[in-house]
Amino acid sequence: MSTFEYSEKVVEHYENPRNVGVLEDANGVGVVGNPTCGDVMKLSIKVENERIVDAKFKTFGCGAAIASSSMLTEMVKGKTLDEVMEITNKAVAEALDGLPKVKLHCSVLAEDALRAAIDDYRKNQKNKH
Amino acid sequence: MSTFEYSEKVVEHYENPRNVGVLEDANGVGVVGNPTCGDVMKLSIKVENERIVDAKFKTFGCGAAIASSSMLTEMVKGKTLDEVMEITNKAVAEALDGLPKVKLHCSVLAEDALRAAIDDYRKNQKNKH
Amino acid sequence: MKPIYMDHHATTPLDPRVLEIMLPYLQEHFGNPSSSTHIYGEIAKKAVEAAREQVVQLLNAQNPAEIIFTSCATESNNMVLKGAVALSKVENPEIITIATEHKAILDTLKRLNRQGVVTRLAKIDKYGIVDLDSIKEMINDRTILITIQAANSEIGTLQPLRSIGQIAKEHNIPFHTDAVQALGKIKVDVEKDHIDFLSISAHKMYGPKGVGALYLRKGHRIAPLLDGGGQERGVRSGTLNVPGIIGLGKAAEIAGSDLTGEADRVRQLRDMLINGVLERIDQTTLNGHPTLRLPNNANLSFSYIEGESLILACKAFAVSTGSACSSETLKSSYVLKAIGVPDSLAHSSIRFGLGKSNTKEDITLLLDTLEKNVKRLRDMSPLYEMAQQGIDVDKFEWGEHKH
Amino acid sequence: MKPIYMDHHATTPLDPRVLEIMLPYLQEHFGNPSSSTHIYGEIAKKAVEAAREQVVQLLNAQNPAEIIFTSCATESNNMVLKGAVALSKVENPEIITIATEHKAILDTLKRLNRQGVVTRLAKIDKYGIVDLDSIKEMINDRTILITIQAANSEIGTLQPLRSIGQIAKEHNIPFHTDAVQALGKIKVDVEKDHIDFLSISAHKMYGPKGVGALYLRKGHRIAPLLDGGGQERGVRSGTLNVPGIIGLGKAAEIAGSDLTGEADRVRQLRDMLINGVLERIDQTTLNGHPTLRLPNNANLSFSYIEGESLILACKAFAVSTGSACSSETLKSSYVLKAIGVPDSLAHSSIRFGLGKSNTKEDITLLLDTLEKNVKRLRDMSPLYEMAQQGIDVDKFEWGEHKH
Ligand SMILES: Cc1ncc(COP(=O)(O)O)c(C=O)c1O
Ligand SMILES: Cc1ncc(COP(=O)(O)O)c(C=O)c1O
Repeated sequence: MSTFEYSEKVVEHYENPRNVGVLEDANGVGVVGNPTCGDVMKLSIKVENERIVDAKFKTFGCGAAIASSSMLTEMVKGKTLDEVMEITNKAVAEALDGLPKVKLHCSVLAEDALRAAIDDYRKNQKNKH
Repeated sequence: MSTFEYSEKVVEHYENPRNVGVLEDANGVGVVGNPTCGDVMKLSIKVENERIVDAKFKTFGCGAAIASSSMLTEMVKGKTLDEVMEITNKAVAEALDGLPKVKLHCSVLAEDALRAAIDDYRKNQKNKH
Repeated sequence: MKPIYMDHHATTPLDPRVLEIMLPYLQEHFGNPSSSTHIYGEIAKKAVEAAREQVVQLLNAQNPAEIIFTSCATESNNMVLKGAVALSKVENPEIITIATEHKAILDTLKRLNRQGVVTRLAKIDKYGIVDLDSIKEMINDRTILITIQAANSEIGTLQPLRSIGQIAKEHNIPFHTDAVQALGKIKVDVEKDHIDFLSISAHKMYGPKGVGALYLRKGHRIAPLLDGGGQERGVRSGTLNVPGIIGLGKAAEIAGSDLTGEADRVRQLRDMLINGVLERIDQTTLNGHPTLRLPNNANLSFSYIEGESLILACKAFAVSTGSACSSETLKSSYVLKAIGVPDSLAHSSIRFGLGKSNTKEDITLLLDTLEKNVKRLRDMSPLYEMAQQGIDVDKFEWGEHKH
Repeated sequence: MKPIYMDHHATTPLDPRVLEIMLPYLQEHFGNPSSSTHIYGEIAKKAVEAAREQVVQLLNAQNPAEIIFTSCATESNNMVLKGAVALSKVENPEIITIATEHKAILDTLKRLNRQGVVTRLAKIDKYGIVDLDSIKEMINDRTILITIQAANSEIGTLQPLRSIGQIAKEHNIPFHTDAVQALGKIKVDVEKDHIDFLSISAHKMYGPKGVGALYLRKGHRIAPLLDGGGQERGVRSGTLNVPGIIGLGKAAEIAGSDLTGEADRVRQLRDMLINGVLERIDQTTLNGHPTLRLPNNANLSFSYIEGESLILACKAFAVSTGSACSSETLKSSYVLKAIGVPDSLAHSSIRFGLGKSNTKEDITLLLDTLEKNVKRLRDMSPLYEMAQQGIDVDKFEWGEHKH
């Protein structure tokens, strides 16, 4: 897991991660991963009119996992749920100017976290009705 | 067969061997060794009144073989046959300030050559009578 | 500026005194020690024999012929295990070892297992120290070797060599120790410790890479791993790595002299680091034994933080998460696992390998850096948040493993 | 003053350009290439990969992954033979080779013979060149490998690699060549020559001792000889000898460029030496092929004179009687024996291994020295005397062998 294969963008996001934390008024939260495997990601989103108006993350994981989470929050903010459904792990990795092969699973984790947060939002919506 | 284990005396005798050649008037000649093994020694002696009055050698062999032959001729000259019978390979090696272990057989060859030359002398004497 | 090097278990810089003594043998004295007909060979041979003597001194061996030069400790370890098995007449021979050995022991045993060799893992405690009774219980007619390392490269735990050697001797079983991490840090004495085989790697003790040695007690035989020109009395063929061997010799000499002053100096730095972390940062633990450990090793777990991310944060320092050889993979340390550290915590561990270049100032800076970044990363960690809420992350029902 | 070095088959001096490039890696760039968490490891890794590329270039390999770094050619040879046998599913597998291979091949095969491996020796002619038909005849279902050297270290004979490779390819049998003596002297191209495995030793081509390589064509597998940390894609564990590898890389680069100018220069010196001896000194013979030989090798027999005594006389020159590895023993060369040189003549042989430092003046001085001392020693030789008298010393009835 050579850290020297990290792009400048990964390092920058790792060092200055955007949107760290938990949204007080989130209406969708996804927690994925497993500490046994070395990474856990928690994504909280606030959806208004089928649009993500805010997002925050907390991540236990390597530099790539933190950068992927940070990048993901940037990518989803302001987009509609339909739009974000098109964000794949590949898109996250590309937005970071690529990830080392052994670190690609970190972007998968980010995608999973997004799906989980949206599922949670939908479930919450259903339960309300 | 490290030549660096040779004593100064061995080198000196190799570089300036004494008594090289074949005695024209030898009455005892010994040839021992085998070219297949890498050394052959020819010793010719002239015996008068049971005393070796002259000796010469020719040797095909390594530096130690040449030095042993040279030393042997020096050691036998002027000695009676009884006296030289006491010259062993060990004595030759010691006179050369020692020989490397793997070269000890060269002094054995010298002793063998001496025995062979004396045997030849005795045979010649018998045949005369 | 390059980071401050604190990964001395992975490798060490070459001591300038070692390089200095090697240089002529990388230049004018280039002969092959087997070349017996000229002075080039003779000079090389003499230097190699002097180096052998230096290794003899370090180990308190009896005879220079007991030292076989190899290319590294991996080779020495492979040689002993495979070489002992090759000469053994026992069917399904057994080798006693422990689960925290270096891969050069464990993976070699795995290969031998395919040939019917049985690996018996003696019990270890939570610090990684072998249970002597467990060794005794495992010994039987088929036991052909006990191999237990002197010191662990990840957690620094020292093994009771003398007691193991005593048991081996009583049962007339050869005892091998991989002493790679121990030499120059603690005294290893093949006589007093009853060691029959011992592996060395020069580059772990400020010597050059590409050279190692095997101590092979007189009277013990192993089959060679490398056949050929018959160098090293036929036990290890191949042209001798003259500059490397000379470097190993000098490194061995220096290692011997380091046992008094340098080992103590580093031990103080290590304690400053360990105590500093445990006192200043909550939820941290020391892996390995508190005192029976290498003077230069500190292996610490920072709960709720993934190790690599912390390493990335401490970029002024060169440290690692475990053994260099396994850090290319994503698996957590098998050593930490073997002493019962949960996987989550294993991922939160960093190995600090101190060395000659490290100073008190380095430790002060390191402690500040750790404190600051642990806080930063915990603030970012969902696990820390859960823990704060009283949830036990190790008992929490996580989703299935994805990779 | 040191003697003029003419033993370049035993080992070569380090090219100053090689040492220069190695030095930083013996100093500030001391990292372990497996240390992936810090810049020390990264710098080392990059340099190792650059060296791998240089070896790729020399051999015209296709892929850096085909180059495995080892500690010497002895290791490379052992690895191929033992590693191929270990993975073979054939019962009593057969390996085709020739009687003039280096001991690292022949003695490895001897050990494998004990495990049921069968060595098939292909015929060679009086120059030591393999008979291609003999190889073809020996190939059968159980043949798992053909191993034939590129060039002989004693008599310099070159083998027809391309033809052998073609045969191997047609029969779908892997082909290994020990190219230790050939690299930098003749072009060896793993593609054109259909070579699947190839052994290298750096110190035979002006690189450092303690490092070698094995070319391992993609798609071919062998079992590792050294198990452990999993370096070199698991085929050769052990911390990489970074300075050594970098030296090997540079030496490979230089070797490639030497093929044009330097090889020709040395060939001229060699011919001057061979022709000079054969013309000026009677009863001398050249061993090995007159033209299909290494440009730097001259192996000459001086009848009726024992080789060591002549070497002792030529003390201004560092030469040897045969391979460095066997010159500690008193046995005459098995290589000369294998090409039918009688024992007596084998004892009268000297190997001249020329190299970069040798000049025309050296050869002139050598020829004078030889002429003078051959005369001196023949005057002292009982065999010469017999020959003068018309006695054939090889047919003469000598007494029994004493030792
Ligand atoms: C305890 C131990 N044994 C063996 C080795 C292997 O040493 P080398 O890579 O030099 O062969 C190492 C180094 O990683 C080690 O720490
Ligand atoms: C043809 C050949 N193969 C293999 C070797 C072995 O090389 P090393 O001693 O570097 O392992 C040599 C050197 O003696 C050689 O000449």
